[in-house]
Amino acid sequence: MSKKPAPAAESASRTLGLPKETLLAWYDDMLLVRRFEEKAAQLYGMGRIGGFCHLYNGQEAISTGACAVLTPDDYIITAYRDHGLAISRGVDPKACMAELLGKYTGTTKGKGGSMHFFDREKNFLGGHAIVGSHVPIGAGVGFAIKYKGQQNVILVFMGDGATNIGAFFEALGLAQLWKLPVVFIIENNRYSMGTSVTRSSPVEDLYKKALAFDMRWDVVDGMNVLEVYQKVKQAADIAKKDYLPSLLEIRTYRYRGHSMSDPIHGHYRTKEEVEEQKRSDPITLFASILQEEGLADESYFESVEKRVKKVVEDCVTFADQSPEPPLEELWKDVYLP
Amino acid sequence: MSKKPAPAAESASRTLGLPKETLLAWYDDMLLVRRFEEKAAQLYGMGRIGGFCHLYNGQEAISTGACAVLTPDDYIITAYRDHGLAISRGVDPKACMAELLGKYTGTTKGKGGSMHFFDREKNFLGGHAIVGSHVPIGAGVGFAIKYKGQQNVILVFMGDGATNIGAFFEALGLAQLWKLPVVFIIENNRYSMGTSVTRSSPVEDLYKKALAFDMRWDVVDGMNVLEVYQKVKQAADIAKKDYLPSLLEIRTYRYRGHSMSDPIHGHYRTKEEVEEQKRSDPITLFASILQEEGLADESYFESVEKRVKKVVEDCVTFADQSPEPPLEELWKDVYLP
Amino acid sequence: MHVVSFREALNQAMDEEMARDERVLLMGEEVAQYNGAYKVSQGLFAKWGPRRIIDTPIAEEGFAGIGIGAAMAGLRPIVEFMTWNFSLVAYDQIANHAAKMLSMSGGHFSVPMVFRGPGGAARNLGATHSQALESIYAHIPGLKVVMPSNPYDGKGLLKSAIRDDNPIVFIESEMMYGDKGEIPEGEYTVPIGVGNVIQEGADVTIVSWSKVLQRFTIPAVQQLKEEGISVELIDPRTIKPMDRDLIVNSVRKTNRLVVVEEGWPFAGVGAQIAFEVQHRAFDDLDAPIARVTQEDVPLPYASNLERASLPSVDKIVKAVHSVLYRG
Amino acid sequence: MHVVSFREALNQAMDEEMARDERVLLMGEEVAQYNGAYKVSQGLFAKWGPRRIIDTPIAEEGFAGIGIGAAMAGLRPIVEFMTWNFSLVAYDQIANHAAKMLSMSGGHFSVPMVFRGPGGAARNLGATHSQALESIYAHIPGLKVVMPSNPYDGKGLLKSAIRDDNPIVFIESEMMYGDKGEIPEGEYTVPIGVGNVIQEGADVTIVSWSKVLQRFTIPAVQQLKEEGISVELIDPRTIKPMDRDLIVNSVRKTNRLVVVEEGWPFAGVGAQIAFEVQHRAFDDLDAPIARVTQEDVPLPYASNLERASLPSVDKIVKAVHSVLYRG
Ligand SMILES: Cc1ncc(C[n+]2csc(CCOP(=O)(O)OP(=O)(O)O)c2C)c(N)n1
Ligand SMILES: Cc1ncc(C[n+]2csc(CCOP(=O)(O)OP(=O)(O)O)c2C)c(N)n1
Ligand SMILES: [Mg+2]
Ligand SMILES: [Mg+2]
Repeated sequence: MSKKPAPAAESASRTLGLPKETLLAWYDDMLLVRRFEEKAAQLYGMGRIGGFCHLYNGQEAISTGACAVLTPDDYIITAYRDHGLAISRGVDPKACMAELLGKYTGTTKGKGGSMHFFDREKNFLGGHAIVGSHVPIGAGVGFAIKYKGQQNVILVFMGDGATNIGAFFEALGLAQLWKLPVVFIIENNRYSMGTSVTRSSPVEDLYKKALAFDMRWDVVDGMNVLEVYQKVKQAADIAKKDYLPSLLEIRTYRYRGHSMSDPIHGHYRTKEEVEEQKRSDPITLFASILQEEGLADESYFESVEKRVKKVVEDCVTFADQSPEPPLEELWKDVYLP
Repeated sequence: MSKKPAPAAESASRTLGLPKETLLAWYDDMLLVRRFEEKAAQLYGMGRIGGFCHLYNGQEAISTGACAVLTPDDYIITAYRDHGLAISRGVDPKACMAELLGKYTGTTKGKGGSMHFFDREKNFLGGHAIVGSHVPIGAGVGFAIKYKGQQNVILVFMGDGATNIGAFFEALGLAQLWKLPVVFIIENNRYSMGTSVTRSSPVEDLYKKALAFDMRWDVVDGMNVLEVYQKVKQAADIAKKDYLPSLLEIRTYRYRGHSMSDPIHGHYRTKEEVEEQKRSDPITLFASILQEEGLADESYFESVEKRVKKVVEDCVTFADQSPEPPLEELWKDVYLP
Repeated sequence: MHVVSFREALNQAMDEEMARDERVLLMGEEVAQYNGAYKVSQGLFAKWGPRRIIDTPIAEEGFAGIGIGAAMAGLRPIVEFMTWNFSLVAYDQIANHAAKMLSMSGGHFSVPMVFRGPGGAARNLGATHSQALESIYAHIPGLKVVMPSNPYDGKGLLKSAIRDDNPIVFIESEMMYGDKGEIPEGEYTVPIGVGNVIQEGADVTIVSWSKVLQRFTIPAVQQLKEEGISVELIDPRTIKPMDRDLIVNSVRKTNRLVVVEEGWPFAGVGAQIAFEVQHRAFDDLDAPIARVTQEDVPLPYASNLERASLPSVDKIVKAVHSVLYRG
Repeated sequence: MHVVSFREALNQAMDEEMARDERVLLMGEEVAQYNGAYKVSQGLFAKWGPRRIIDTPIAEEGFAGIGIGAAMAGLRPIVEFMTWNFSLVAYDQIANHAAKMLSMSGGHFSVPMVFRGPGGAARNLGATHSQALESIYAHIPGLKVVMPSNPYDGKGLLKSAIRDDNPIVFIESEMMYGDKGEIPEGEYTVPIGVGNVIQEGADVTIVSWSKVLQRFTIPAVQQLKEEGISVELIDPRTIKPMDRDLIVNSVRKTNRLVVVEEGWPFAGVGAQIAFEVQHRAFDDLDAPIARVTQEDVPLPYASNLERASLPSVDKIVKAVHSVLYRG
């Protein structure tokens, strides 16, 4: 495969020689995403969050590792399973929680809800609920970056299920033809709702879909935040330097049901499978690396738990105390003047 | 490439050991398509044919070689450049000509026109003018064949330009996932309107698009009717026997402009290129093979010319003398009762 | 008679038609092993197996096209969209190919199939997931559009749709799947294109269908009754072909018309009904025809905005008052 | 003033706006090296080069989406559909994403872009290639739909559309590209949402736009004039937002309305206009509102059927007679 990247250069250390603060911040971020989602599950169970609610538990290494690659001027776009990526990208978790509760202080003033987080400041372009349709939109951001001659990248996230739809293929084709600075990232959590990859795709190795376009590709262990960081960085650097896209298949797992209305395990996967997967939990794994490298100890982890707990509680308080959107908002943001 | 077919077994002869009548019938068919199209060009120039008119000149080896593979119960579907395939499939050329003239005796009573020939008797499923959209429809016929447990195949023809659109990829993915008896055939004539393949597709070798699906593929010389026959037959046999799809990239060339309103050569290709291509004309090539093998001589070719000329003239007479569709037809075929 | 839920009624229709006709099959996302995202196909996979109950990948354009091709080759597919919102990526297949095949082929090939699934808003799903799209399908000649509002009609109309030789857009409602209703024990069908007078009345005609009929219009009619206003309530059941005569004749009697629909106002189905009624019953109208629709905005997530955007009992009562020149 | 063709007028609009604003670009099939399938972009590639005039593969959903993403990231793309028929494979991108982005993002991201190309029937192109699709776009909140009927409006409206901060559906006509008209030497724009009274009149209002206005309605008005019927002829120029007041005020004066459009009847734009006029000018109407539309069938290829299906001078004259209770 001429287009396959060379194997990553041996890193100085298991932690890639990254500064301690960076690594600890990653740990904090992963834990925040985890606890935020657990709180969301709880509030959904209480009927306080409406609609569909797709949680990120199990996939945290991806949002943390990938967002760590980005500069403030880089972009990111994803599907409806967007809480984790928003938070890792730096979208205010208070606003995220308020959005879930349909409040005026939410990421979109309560208009988009769980599936449609947006943040212009953070170049977070959504939150999109029509499977695959945001993939060309993401490519379009790459087009704009190149048009303006900027040295930036957009990360376009999607699920494994999205790699069967036309928009996905058209976007990859155009991005490769026009050499756009885009990293297409498949979060392959093995299922689209109740359908396993083997039942939805003729190839189980989803990176192979890059072969139709001679696009650069790679496979990534999505349970290891360091590998995610490293491989997304490699792809992002190539995008920025050479204006060339990549397709990354990041292998991961979702702990929860597809959405809050789907059971965690059911006919399509066993309890054993879920439990087995949880044994390679990305947060636990990262914690043990930090510990082995002497960068953090139990007391550190305990303190993070406390801090994160507080942050999430503050989110809820903030959301609770926020007002509903005023009724005039119904007519706003339909057209710009 | 595990999925690549083994090289074709050495044939007994250059003419694959096929009976003389068969080979001569192929020659006749190719010539009929050529002369039919020349007449259509003439009538279009006289303003007697309306709308878009996409001619098949240069691609005759494909329609003849591919249709020769089919049994009456097999199916065929294509895009708007459909005259050649219809005629080779056995659709009455009189009805084809009448259709071009918008007559009631046409293939669709004058409703579809040049781009939309249909014939239920011949399992000719159109004639479709939205690029790529008929590809899933063709796959659906494959689905029905398998559902009914028949040992048949559908040939789904499309242009090189169609291999960039979502419907094409979705259809290939579904056909491979469900193992449908379909042969997808790209008639790669190097251009979609004024856009060369290098400007429309990130891969110039269009068969590579099969790699995204681990689909069986092959590349075919579209100027050689014998190779077309052989390779389409191989794919059709696999489809019928094993319910497995293939993607064939058949390399060919169109002599005319994209449609009658497009000049034959212009900014996007030179006169020299067109002339050069015509030197490997499929009809001339086949004639020389027939001659070398001692199956036909000049007098035979002259007699075919005369016969074909008469057939085409009869087509025009028939079309001329046919009535327009009656006005009540406007309200028919909108809904079945 | 026995009582079933809307989803059971639809399920029975598919099950019975599959038993009756070997060519009938169901395909869509999660329809088989998962028993349907909304459990409408519950048990069908277990009973009919993977040949006839088929899970698809997320490729609506592809599997809608596969349905069309299969129908052209003699099958009678039911293609489920998990919701009608997702049909928009397959709009070309439905509007250009299913709809036009019979005509474009001069009668050579028909497309006997049903596209079905829930339409309209559920709750808090946001703009792309809450669309009532009947208008953009009914606009296209060659399609029939069917929208049952109760289990009885649901079963009877779905059976008719499966037997119909034309492509049918069959729009259900997620919010109504649990609604209960009586259906007969034995076999029955409800004809496509025939509306239903739910209640006779003298003062005003209301035309309304599907979920808004059940959730908002019927309660509004009740409230109006308490005010002494007698409503003739018509459920057209089929959007296209619309049972024009039924509506026009009713307005000839009541002289007033309100159309209540979930979709957006601009070039909605209600506009068409209004046009036809004023055209054919101009002299019978004692007041301008009024419409209650969703507001002309993408539907927001927050409950208060969502409620304010959709039709409501209040809006319907006000519209009826307006055509009666009251209040 | 000087005389230009419709295609030149559109070409000038794009050229001038590209000179004025570096963020404006044009992409579509054959727009660059081929100078446009219908030569609307003639010369732009030579002048502006491949960075700003971009040939695309046949991948409408993909490049419509690329336009949307580029607009979200600060550009102002013009996306050309070779014809609007091909937009149906991109309908989801336009109706779900371009239209709803501003709202769904709570104002974070706007989509300032123009989708444009020819719509409606040309001649003998058959059902999939001859569609007047304004109704299915105007139905969707978040989109504006603009349909100029002459070179002057074409240039002025396209310039306004390019400068507009919302996604615009801009529908031209292949049949009109050669039409000539006067335009001023200097810079001008025509505002979106403002209709145009082409001719004042007393007896009946006709609303009509785009090609059918030029080809059928204006000749019909001429013929009616010879019969002594005075028509007030309105070209709304923008379908959405529709210049409702202009139309309603006209009908208040003439008391009669005929809407002439190329699209299909069911839930068409004319139905909406009819609804609004009867709603707001009920007491002013002396006759039912009439519509002339394409027949409710897929457009056939044969010239005689095609002609019979489309609006015609005859059908318009008859409709006017009917609202005047003549003949
Ligand atoms: C076009 C479209 N079809 C169907 C759906 C319904 N749907 C929502 S999520 C989903 C599964 C997607 O799975 P995947 O892409 O693997 O993402 P994951 O949920 O695993 O993150 C489906 C079928 C949709 N939103 N859009
Ligand atoms: C979806 C769609 N987009 C655009 C067009 C306009 N169009 C018609 S033919 C054509 C070129 C197709 O080229 P190719 O597939 O190579 O077929 P060929 O004409 O060479 O046989 C285009 C762009 C169309 N018919 N459908
Ligand atoms: Mg998944
Ligand atoms: Mg080609």
